[in-house]
This record gives sequence, structure tokens and C-alpha cells, in this order.
Amino acid sequence: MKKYLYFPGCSLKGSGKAYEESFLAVCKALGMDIRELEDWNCCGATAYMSVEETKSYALAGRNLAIAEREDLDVIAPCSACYLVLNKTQKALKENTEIRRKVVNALKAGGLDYKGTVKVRHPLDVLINDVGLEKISKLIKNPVKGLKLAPYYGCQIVRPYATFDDQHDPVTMDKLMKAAGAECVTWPLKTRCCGGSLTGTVPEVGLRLAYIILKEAKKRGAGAIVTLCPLCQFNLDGYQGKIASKYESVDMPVLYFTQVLGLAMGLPGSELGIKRGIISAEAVLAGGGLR
Amino acid sequence: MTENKSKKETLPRVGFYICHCGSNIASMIDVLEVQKYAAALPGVAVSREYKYMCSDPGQEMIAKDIKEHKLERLVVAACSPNLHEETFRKAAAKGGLNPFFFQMVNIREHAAWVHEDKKSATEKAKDLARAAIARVRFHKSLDKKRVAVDPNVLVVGGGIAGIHAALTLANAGKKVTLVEREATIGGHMAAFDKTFPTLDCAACILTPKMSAVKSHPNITLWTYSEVSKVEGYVGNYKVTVTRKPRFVKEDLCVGCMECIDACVFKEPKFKDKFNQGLGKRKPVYIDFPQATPKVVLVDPETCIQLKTGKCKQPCAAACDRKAFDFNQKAETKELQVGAIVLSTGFKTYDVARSPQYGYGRYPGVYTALEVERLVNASGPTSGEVVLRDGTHPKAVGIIHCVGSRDAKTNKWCSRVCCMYSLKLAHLIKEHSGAEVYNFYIDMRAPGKAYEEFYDKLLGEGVHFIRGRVDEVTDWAMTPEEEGKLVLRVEDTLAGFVRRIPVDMVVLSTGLEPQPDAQEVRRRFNIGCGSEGFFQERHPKLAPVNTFTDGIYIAGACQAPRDIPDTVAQAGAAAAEALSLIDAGFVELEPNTSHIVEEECSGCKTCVPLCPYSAITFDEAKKKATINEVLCKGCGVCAAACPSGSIRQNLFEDDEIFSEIEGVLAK
Amino acid sequence: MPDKPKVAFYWCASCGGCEEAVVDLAEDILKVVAAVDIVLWPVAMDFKKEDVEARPDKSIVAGFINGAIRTSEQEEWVRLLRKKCQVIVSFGACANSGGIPALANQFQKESILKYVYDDCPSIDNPGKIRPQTECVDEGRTLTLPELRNVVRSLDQVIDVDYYLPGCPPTPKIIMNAVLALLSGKLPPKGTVLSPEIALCEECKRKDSKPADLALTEFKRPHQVLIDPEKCLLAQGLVCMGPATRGGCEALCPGGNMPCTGCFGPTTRVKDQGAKFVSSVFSNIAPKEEAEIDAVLDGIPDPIGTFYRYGLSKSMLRRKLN
Amino acid sequence: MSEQFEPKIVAFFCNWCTYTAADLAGVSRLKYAPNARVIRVMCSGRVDPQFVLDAFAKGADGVLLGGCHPGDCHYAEGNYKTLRRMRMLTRMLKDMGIYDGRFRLEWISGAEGDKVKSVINDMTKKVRALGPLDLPGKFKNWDKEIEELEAQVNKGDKDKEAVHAG
Amino acid sequence: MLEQKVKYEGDCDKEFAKWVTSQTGGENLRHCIQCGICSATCPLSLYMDYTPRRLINMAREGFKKEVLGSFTIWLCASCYACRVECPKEIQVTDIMYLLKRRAIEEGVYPRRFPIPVLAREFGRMIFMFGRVNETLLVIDLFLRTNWFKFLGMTGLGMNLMRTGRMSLIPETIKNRAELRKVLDALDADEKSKREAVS
Repeated sequence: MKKYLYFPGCSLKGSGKAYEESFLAVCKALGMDIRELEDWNCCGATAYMSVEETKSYALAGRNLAIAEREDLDVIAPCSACYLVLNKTQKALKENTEIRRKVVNALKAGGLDYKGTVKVRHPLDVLINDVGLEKISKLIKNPVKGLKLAPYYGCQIVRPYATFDDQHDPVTMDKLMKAAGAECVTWPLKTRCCGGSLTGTVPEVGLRLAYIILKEAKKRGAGAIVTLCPLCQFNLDGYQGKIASKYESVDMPVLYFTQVLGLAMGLPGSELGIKRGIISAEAVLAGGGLR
Repeated sequence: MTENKSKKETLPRVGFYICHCGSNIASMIDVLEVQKYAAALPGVAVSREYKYMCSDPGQEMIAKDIKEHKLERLVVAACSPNLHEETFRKAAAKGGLNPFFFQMVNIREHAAWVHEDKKSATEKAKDLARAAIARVRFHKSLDKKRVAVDPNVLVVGGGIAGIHAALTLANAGKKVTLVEREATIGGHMAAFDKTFPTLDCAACILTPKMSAVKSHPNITLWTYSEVSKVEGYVGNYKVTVTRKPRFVKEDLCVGCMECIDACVFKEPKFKDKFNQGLGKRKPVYIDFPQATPKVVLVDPETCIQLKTGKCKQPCAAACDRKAFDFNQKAETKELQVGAIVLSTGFKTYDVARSPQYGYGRYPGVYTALEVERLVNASGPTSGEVVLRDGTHPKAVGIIHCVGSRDAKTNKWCSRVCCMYSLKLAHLIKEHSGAEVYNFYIDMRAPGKAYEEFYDKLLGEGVHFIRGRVDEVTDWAMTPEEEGKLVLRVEDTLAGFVRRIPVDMVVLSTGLEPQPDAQEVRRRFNIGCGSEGFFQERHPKLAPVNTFTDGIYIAGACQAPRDIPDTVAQAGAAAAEALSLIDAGFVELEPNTSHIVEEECSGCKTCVPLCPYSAITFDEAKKKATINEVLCKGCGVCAAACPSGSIRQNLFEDDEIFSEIEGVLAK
Repeated sequence: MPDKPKVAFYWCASCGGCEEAVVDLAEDILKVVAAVDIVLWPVAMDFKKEDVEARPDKSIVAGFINGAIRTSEQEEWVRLLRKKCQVIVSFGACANSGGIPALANQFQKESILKYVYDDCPSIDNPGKIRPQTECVDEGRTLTLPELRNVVRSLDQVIDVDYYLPGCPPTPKIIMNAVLALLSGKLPPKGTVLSPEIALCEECKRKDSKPADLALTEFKRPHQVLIDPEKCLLAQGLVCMGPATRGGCEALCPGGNMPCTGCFGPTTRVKDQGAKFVSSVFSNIAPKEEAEIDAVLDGIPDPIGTFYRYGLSKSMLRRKLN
Repeated sequence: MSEQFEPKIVAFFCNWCTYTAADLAGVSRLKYAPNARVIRVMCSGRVDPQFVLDAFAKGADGVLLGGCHPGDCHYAEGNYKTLRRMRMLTRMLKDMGIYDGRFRLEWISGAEGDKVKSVINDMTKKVRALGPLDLPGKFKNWDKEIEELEAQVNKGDKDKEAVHAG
Repeated sequence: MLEQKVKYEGDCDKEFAKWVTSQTGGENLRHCIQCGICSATCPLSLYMDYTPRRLINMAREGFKKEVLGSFTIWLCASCYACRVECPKEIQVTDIMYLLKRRAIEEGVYPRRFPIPVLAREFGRMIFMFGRVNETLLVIDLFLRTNWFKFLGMTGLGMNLMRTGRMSLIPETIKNRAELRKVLDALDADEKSKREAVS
């Protein structure tokens, strides 16, 4: 089976622990050979782009350079990391000036980058490399009766929608259905959750999160399932404030890897189920799960 | 002017003329310098510059010089030979010189207009002039071959363009064959309800022309047929047409439609293409009451007899004319024509490519063409605006530019979608009394009485919101949005974003080339622009001509265009065809190739190279020969002849080698 | 004895085959010998340069020179002969267009010397000694001819009156030429003494050539069992016949070998290789670049194949450095 | 000379596509490098490899050949014949020391005036970087090696006596 | 208080427009047909003082002061919806980035938005540790901007603590020297550029 490098990014080591735990657990269960990128550094996210353009490229560049030594695909579960690494990849390919600067800078650090690394998202890998067929085989206790609102957020499909549709992505839906869950159809799959604004300009961010939570509930979802630590944080972490500003939604927000793990029969403790601020216990119980 | 004393008597006497073209050339090229330079070149007897060489005085000057200075060759440096080569050949002839002792130098399109440095542009002009002067020495006296033109014409495509072109030609007494792919002529226009800006009903103005086609003694109408092959050349085209089987004998059927009633399917249950799938039809059907020819046809996909062979065939029984023939096969016909008019029309943009507008996902979303049928009295709802779910819309949004003015779909403006959106806005309002919102980017109403029509709509209280709609969604933010389709758009004139709930959305789709435009243009050996519409010979001066003589284009196959312009263009195409036919003959460029028999070793290299089978191998002489009437003068054989035994007139080796040396020798 | 017309034979960079060709005239040679007085023929008799120099200018009726020109000595000799002869006949492919020796024009002089004197596996030259053009020995200056960087055809060095094509010219065309000279019925200067029509005209296989070759691969003679009747091009062999002047009566195709073009092109063609390429490759089957390249790969050495006898007279003359 | 080297490019354009495109570029007033000299042929298939070699031999620094896109030839298949020949010619040029950048085959349709501009600009830039080819000059230099002797022989000086080994 | 809305040509800075189009991402600026789909698709345009469309037009007309002073650029959450929808393939998101950078350079941005502060802190933290610790970042951010807000957030803090999603020890990379060399090299490159210009 193919080998992969894993780029966690800062969030998966912090607020997104559950994502890392569940993702790695699922990979293990699928028998994937996956190794954390050695001495990786922060990708720069979107914030840094607005301070220093070339520096943020160089930051991502360092990771790519390290990865290139191994000549393996890099899996970046965090949407921001996925976008930034891909964006850097593209910039280095297409913009000679940026390439010159960044490559020289990397050389100064004793690094070298040719531009051969492929940066991929877990969804892409699970669907296109592992394959639904194999995954379905490993579904021990399908999460019957669990009604989910698959929420992709922005930066996975935009602007570099390499493996899914920009307007109506479906890869996560497929996985969730394979896990036995039911998926609501709703138009907010890729609408922005507020990103870092929720922290910096709460009055704005909260509303965006609220809109998404409300619509999901309206469509009858028992939980939102997502693939981005920041989305999860915004939708899960701020429900308290949302309750006091708008109304209480009480909507658990899971990572798709958690649902997949449960369906594969992995214990919730290994999947960080309890790390949700809005508890998913009740919903999952409904889905015949503990 | 300058007389060149030091010219060698051995060289033919060349007259060189350079044109200022007003300031077009003179502003970037030092005309006098080039004129002086040329005067000093060997063999140049006369060298002159003039403001407008193509003008009558200019041509007179040439003719006069030829006589007075005994010129044996002529070189004119001016614009592109594609524009004025003929002009100066005539001038040469007027002076008594064989027109092919002439060479043109293109210093306008290829130099003056495309360079910014006068010095280098002038140098380039000198080089090109020197090359032409060197080359023209080798020119030979040639004659244009005359071939008779077949007076018959083929019109391909039976939309309003084809219909008008065919009638114009037929009324002029020409025999016309009109070939249409569908079972009836009429094209898109037949599906329209009203036409902008006059709002007269499409059928009322179209159907008389359709029946005129059918009944015209000079028109042969072949519907349900396609051109499969085209051979020959201007004035003498051989065309092969494939006629698909209708399983009904066209000459016997009178269109009584008894068979349709008799069909084993009691109720129509198959998608009705003519009504954009909004209505249903039976396996045996006729597109619409005024279909021309009024002949039923059987759809092999759905007819039980044709699929299984096990049907009682009540249709056939019901036909007292015994017109049914379930064994009918496709037949191929051949015809000889002198000219061809292509009016193959357009295709509307496939809205599936814009999923954000929810077509197919939300039943309330329609394409403009569907709405044309919906508001049409003879349409599936008899003109009542009823939605797929049976309700009547209270608010309707019309989105302009769907699949137009967008790098992700089609870059071009579809030209008609503003106007037909206004028309549909009016009709919907009239038929349903709903609130109508038009979402446009720019309002384009440049035609006669078009702006007035826009003004009328404004007066009717239709909302006009300037902004491109982002998406059509059923996601409600407010109570009044519940259960509605919400359009999110920036009202760019107000400067803020609006969400507008409606019951019905109309997608004003753009116009595209026919999906098979590429194959068709290759079949007829014409060009396409980058966007895929047929390429006219000149955007302004030859809008209905193509680069292949004798083939003309009309209507939306050349670019998006409305009915008035289409009809005008169809008339123009017919006129071009007429002027070709009534001349009675065409003169072929003499740039054909010939084989020098005593030099040919009979190696046959050239034989397979000719795409027109103009080269044959004479088994008796064991040498190849070229039929100069079939030869179109590409010169491939001349380039390939391994013993240099093939010459192409006007492009002989000596001529090209001297031209090469000419542009390089300093 | 009566004063018979004097003729001279000389050889430059050549294999000696052309000399053989003269001998191949068989008994006809006797007629020639009887008719003329040979005043120079290094391959057969002993003459010294002084003897020739001593003769008055234009005292020799005809000089037949074979071989390409690539050393200073050859230049000296041919210039001398140009002085002494009324008519100079360029004899054979090497003199006409450089011939096989001209293939050296694909390399730099230095690389050739280096190979011959240093790198060639069969050479034993530890001191890496190279011959010098000049050295002093017992007070006498000895010189060796200079090796030129460019191999030239005869007419690139001196003015030539007639050309006899071929590697070597066939007895028949030699005899015709000699008789023409003796009878004084001379064609216009610069004429190539051979038909102005390509070889296919004379080829026995001509009729077996299909109209459309549509070749999908090229083979080399050792790779196929050659059909003795069928057109060789049609068998996928590179036969230069269509681009080569006739006159040899298709000897090679007759001997089941493709024509390699030694007679050179017709006068209507300036560059034999380019013209042949133009003809034969127009007719190969594929349309896709990759497929086309695959067919071209069947010809590993295009220059050596299409310019085997003519590199000196090709439009580019030699490889650039 | 101090000013930068301006390459001479000979361009063979087919009448129906590339030549027309060049006209279109003119009508659209697109500006491009003045280095190319266009020679008009009816079809790129008329271009004999000899023309390309001759252009180089007569002093061209680059040769550009423009035809209709594959499948679009006004004469059905002329451009395929061109493609086949020129693929081989390119190999031969390489063997003779004239590298890819100097000879170029481009498909430019009648509608692609902008492509005429970009191709000519790009080729001019690249050939300028390659520097002059100047075959006529090279031919002269090559022949220097025989001129000296020619001179001697012509003035017929006898005193220089050469002794040849073998 | 009435404010005059007329703009004089003197009010705009054509160089600024040129600068924007010269930046990576700004190339297509001039092709905008003002269709407004960027604003329509933007989830935040409802809070912006100028919609993205208006900002684009102001930028290409050179209204530097208004553009750099607008909330709009700070409210962009870089969700790239506009970039995907734009019929003229204008890279709106990247234009927002380059405008933010310019605004920070020139020290002009609305005080009430702490985004620049966050961005700078983010950068500083990366420079120090190579990785970012969200918790510290957030605390740091609020301490520098708005105490009150921070208190408002403590509830969330507790929750994060409870679910073990918050740590107060910054993660660091081993090879910090290497990373620093890389970033310094870029500063040097910039510096040499400026000197070359002046």
C-alpha cells in the first residue's frame, strides 16, 4: 500500500486534537502507512499572508522542501494548511519571481525544493486511493439513523477544487453514507464559517456560524460533520455565545473521521468524541452508538 | 520619381510603386527612402511613391508607365494582397502587361501597422521590396482558367436564415435544394412565441414562409437529412446527402394524423423535444401543427414495432394512403451545385454547466427556451404560465447572461439575451401578472426600436436590478423567504447585496456554436473563429463570404444574432451566390502545379499527396500528370517531387529562392 | 610519333575506386590508351610534379580528377592541373560533392586527429605524437601537407568543366565522356555527363512501386530479407533512387541493395538530402508527432544516410561548431 | 557595435491561416518585433526543406514556418505533410549544429492574430539570445584556409619547394 | 453633519492603481465589468462599508485613501468564493491580501479591527517557535486589544480547558535556526532590492 506523510498543522495539535486522534485512528484501521512530517513548521495560514507574502510562501516552502526529501504525497487534514501548501505549490510553479526569492531563501537555510510534492486532503486520499469499496468492507457497525449535515467549508474546494465540485462537493457525503449515516441536502455546504473573524470580530463571525447551525437544524440534521479544525472550533466552540446572542441550537459538530471511526467500530475514546464542547453522546446514542 | 540609369539591359524592366495609404503606411515607414532605395536596385526602370496607389489615378499611373517605359514587370508595395492584388493585376492588364508579371508587397498589415520603430519598419519594407523585385523577374505569363458555374444552389439548415436564403434564390429562378437535419424546417424561431421588439407572433410571420418553401417549384426540400460529403470547387460542388428514415413515405403522407390517434399508446408518454420536454408525444408524431413538410414520422427509440417487431401496427392500418414503411432505410443522394449557403444556426448554452442556478434541482427553474413554449398559446400549457408543480408564480426572476460574458463558460456577449429577456418579462407579466425581476449586467438594446422597447418595460413596472446573480437557493433567512427560491445578488446601482425570493427563475441562456460545428466546417472546408462560430472572410467587407469561394454563411452559425439581422444576412448570402451564378463562370487562380514530362521519372511520390486526386499516373507513359482543373494550387507536390520535376505557377522554386535571397541579401 | 592528345589522371582524397573504374573499361581501355597520351597517372605510372609543371599551360587536353579535396597538397596539385589542362573533368562522387570523405564535415578537425592519434583503440602512441606540417632535418626543411578543417568538392577549389557522377562512375558513362571529348563534341560547360532524370526511370522494380507508400517504419538492409522484385522503398528500405540522377542503370537495386544516392541529385535540385526528406517523409503514414518520431527513429543517422556522398555540396556544407 | 543584435528571421506563412492571421494582427494594430520577413506560400506544404536550409545559408538567424492547425488545412492535409518533413528536418539541423530554437513550426489559425504577435516576439527574443548564426560569414571564414595557397599558386611563385612524404 | 461626496481627480492616486495591477493577483483588476457577483457571493459583504465590487473599482481608479481605510479588506475571511465566481478571473481574495499588506505597511487601518495585530502576533510567534499556539495567540491578542472582550471569552476558555483542547505550553520546532535563516534571507533580498532602486 502507498506511503504518506502527514502534515498536522498547529490546530490539530491544539483545539483540533480530536481531528488528529480520529484521523490517525482511521488510517491505522485502514492499514495506511502514514508518518508525521519531520520537524514541520506552521504553514502560515491565512493570517500571515496579510503581513508578508513571500515569507508566508517560504514558511510553506520549508515544509514542502522537507517533504520532498521523502518523495511521498503529503496529507494535510486542516483546510487552511491544505490551501496554503497548494497555493504555495502553485505560486512556486507559475511565478518566477516568487520562486527565485523562496528557493534562494530555502537554500540559505540549507534546503532545496524542486516542486515535486503533491499536497492532498484526507477526503481525496480516502475516496481516490483507498476507495469506498475497501472502506465499506471495514464498516462494522454502521451509524444507522444518524442524520448528518456534511459541511465542507471554504478552502477545500476553493479555489483549488482538485478532487471535488466547487459548488456542490460530494466526497464527504459518500463517506458518511458508506458509514451508514443519512445526509441532509442543504445549500450551505461550502459557505464560510467566519474563519478567524469569529475570534477577531465576534459580532460578524458569530452570525455566520449561527446561519450554518440554524440551517443544519432546520434540515433535520442531528449533527454537523466537518473536515476543518477551524470550522469545527467556530461551530462547536461558540454555540454558547450564539445561544445568548441569537438562540440555542445545540448541534454537535463532529469530524467526518470520528463518524467513520465509530462506524468502523473504534472506541469513542480513541476518536476524541468527548472533546466536543457540545456533547454528541445523545445523537450518537440515537445512532445506536456509545 | 527616379530613372535608373545603371540598370542592366539583360534584366526585365521592373516598375516599382509604393503606397502611402494616406498616413497608414507613411506614418511608420519612410516611403521616400524605400522608393529611392528601390530605384537603385538592378532592373528597376521606374520607382514611384503615391498617396493612394489603389485609387484610379494610382492605377492610371501604372498603366501609363507600363506603356511609356516598356515595363516588363510590376511590383507594388501597399496593403495585403488579400485586399488589392486583383486591383493591381487589373492595372497591369490595362497597361498591356500580363497580370501575373506582378508581385505585391505587404507593408501595411505586415509592417506599418504592427511596428513602433520607424527605422526598423522602413528597413523591413526595403527588404520585402527587394525580395519582390528579385522574385518578379522569374514570373511567367499566365492565364486564368475559366470554368462554368453550375446554376443550382444548396442551402444547409432550414431555420429562418435558410428559409429566407432559399426563397430569395428560388424567386430569382435558381433551383435550390434546402437540407434540414430536423423533421421540419423553422428552426428555433418556430419555437418562439412572440418576437421582439414588435411582439408580433413568431408563427404568424414564419409559417407563411415555411409553406412558401414547401410549395415553391424551384425548391427541393429535404428534411430529416444531413450533408455527409462535399467535393469539388467553386461553381462545381458535388454534395452527398444522407436522408434518415421517417418510416413514413413522405410523398404519400398528407398529415391527417389519424395514425397518431390510432397508435397503441393511447396517451402521449414520451418527452416532446419540440416543447423542450415540457410536453409529451407518442412514438408516431409530428413536431407541431404547422410543421413543414406536414408529414408524420416514427421514432425508432420508442416505437414498439421498430424496437421489437411485435406490434399490431394500428397506425399503418389507420393510414388509407398506405404511407407507412417500417423497413425504410437511410438513403444517400448526390447533387451538383455551384454555390452553397450554410445557415446551420446555433445551440443554447447548457445550464447544467452552471449548477449554482439550481436547474434540475429546483423545479421552479426554467430555461428561456422552455418559457417560450410555456407562454405560447400552442405550447404544452396553452400559454398559461403554470409551474411544474401546477402553481402559478407570484414573483419571477429572469437572470441574464447565463453562459455569456464569463471566462468560465463563454466569453462573448450573446447579443440577443437582453432583448428576449425583456420580451419574456413582458409576456410573463402579461400572462401571469407576477412581479418580474430582471437581473442584468449591462442592458444592450442597440437595434431599431429596441431602446424604446426597454423603455416600455420600465414603464410596465418590471424590476431591473443591475448585478449578476450569485446563486439560486432554497435557503431561507426570513419568514417571507420560506418555501421560495432565493436569488442573491448585489444591486450594484444601490451598492448593497439583496436577497430576492421568487417562485420561478428564468435562465436567459447564451448562444453557442452547434456542437458539431467543427466537423461541419471541415466538411465544407471553411474556418472557425476561436469561439467556434464560422469564420467570415472579412469582418467588415466580406461578412457572408468564407475563405472557400462559393460557400457563404448566414445567421447565427457565424455569430449570435437576432432575427432581423439574420434575415438581412441570409439575403446578402443569397445575393453573393446569385452574383457568382449569374456571372456564369469563375476564373481560377493559375497558381496550379504541372509536371514536366521529360523530367519525371515516374516515382509516384506526388500521386498520393494530392487531396483532390488531381495527380494520376499514366501507365502507358509511366509518368505522373496533373489535371489542372482539379488542382487547387497548394504546391505540396512541387515541394515533394524528389527530382524537382513539378512546378507550381507563381510559386516556382526559382521565384521562392530569389525571394529568400531577396529578404536576406543586404 | 604523332602528337596524340595528352590527358592526365589525378586522385585526391579517394579510395582508388575511381581508378579501378578506369581499368574496368576492360578492352575499351586499350582504345583510350591508343587514342591518347597519358602524361600523369600517379596510381599507375611514375611522374613527378616538376614534369607537369614543366609543361606549357593548357598543353594537356583533359585532366580527370577524382577524390575530395582536404589537404594543401591536393589543392596545390589541382590548381596546377587547372593551369595545364584545357578541360577539367570532376571524376566521381568525391570530386563532385565530397563523397564519403566529406562525412568528416560532421566533425571538427581536432576531434578527428585526437581520435586517430590518441584515442583510437588500435593506436600505440604513448607520446601522443602528432605529425607536424614542417620540421627541420639535417638542415633541410621537410613539410607535410596541411589537413584542412573542411572537406571540399573539386569545384569548391578550382573551376570545373564537366562532371562524371558516381561512386565510382560506371564504365559506360566514362566511355561516353571520353568519346565525347575525343570527338570534340563538347556539351555546354558545367554539364553533368549523365541523364537529367531520376533513377526510378531505369529501375527494374519501378512498376512494383505502389502509389501510396504510407510507410509506418524504416528498416535497414540487414534487418530484412529483401524481395528481389519489389520496389525497395515499398519494403521500408531507404532507397534514394527517386532523388538521385540516373545513368547507372540501377546497379544497386539490381544487386538487391537500395540506392544510396552516389550519382547526386538532378540539376533541378540544390540539396539532395533535403529534397529526399521532403519526398519520402511526406508520404509516411502517421499524423501524430509521437508516432511520426517513432518512424523517424528507424533512421539513426540521417546525415550519413541522406548526404552519404554530398555533404560538401549540401546547403550547410559542414557541421557548425 | 554596441546596440543589441537584431536577428533576421525568415517566415514562411500559409496563405489561408497564418498569413491571414498576420493580416488580422495588422488590422488589430497589434505591435510586435520587426525581425521577421514573411514569404507567402499557398500552403505550408509548399515549403520545401531546401527553402529552410537556403534561408539559413543565405544569412537567416532563424526560420519560422506557419500553417493551419492540424485538421484545419485549407487543402485538407497539407500541414500533416509539412509536420512529417519538418520533424525530420529538425533532427538533421540539430546534427548539423543548428539547434531547435532557430527553426520553428507553428500552427496559427486565421483567427489567431495575437498568436502571430506572441510567436514572433518570443522567437525573436530566443534567437536574439542564441546570437547571430551568420552562415555566409562562416563560409567565408572556412575558406580562409585555402585562400593563402590560392594566392601563391596564382602568382605562380616557384621558389617555395615542397617535399612531400609518400 | 453633511459630508461632501464629490471626488476630484486630485483625490485619487493613479500610481496606486498601477501598483495594484503590478502585484501578483492584481493582474486582472482592470478587466472588471462590475457585475457584483463577488459581493453577492461574499458571506461578509453585508458588513462591509464598500462591497468588494466597489472596492475593486475604487482601487483601479486610484482612490487609495478610501481603499486602504475601508473595513472591507479586514472583513475578508479568505473563503475564495469571489475568486471562484468572478467571470473575469480576477483574484479578488489575493487583491484583499495585497491591500491588507499595503495598509499595514502604511499604518492605516481601522483601529477597531485587531486583525493586523493578530497577523503580526501570528508572524512573531512563528518566528519565535516555528509553530503557533492558538491559546497563547488568542490571549495575547485580547490583552493587546480588548480586555473586556477577553473576559467575555473566558467561558469558552474554560470549555476548551475541560475538553483538553487548550494548552499553555507553546509547541516549537527543533530546527528554529534553519527557519530563521530562511526568513532572514528574504529580508536581505528585500533590502538589496530597495537599495538597488534608490
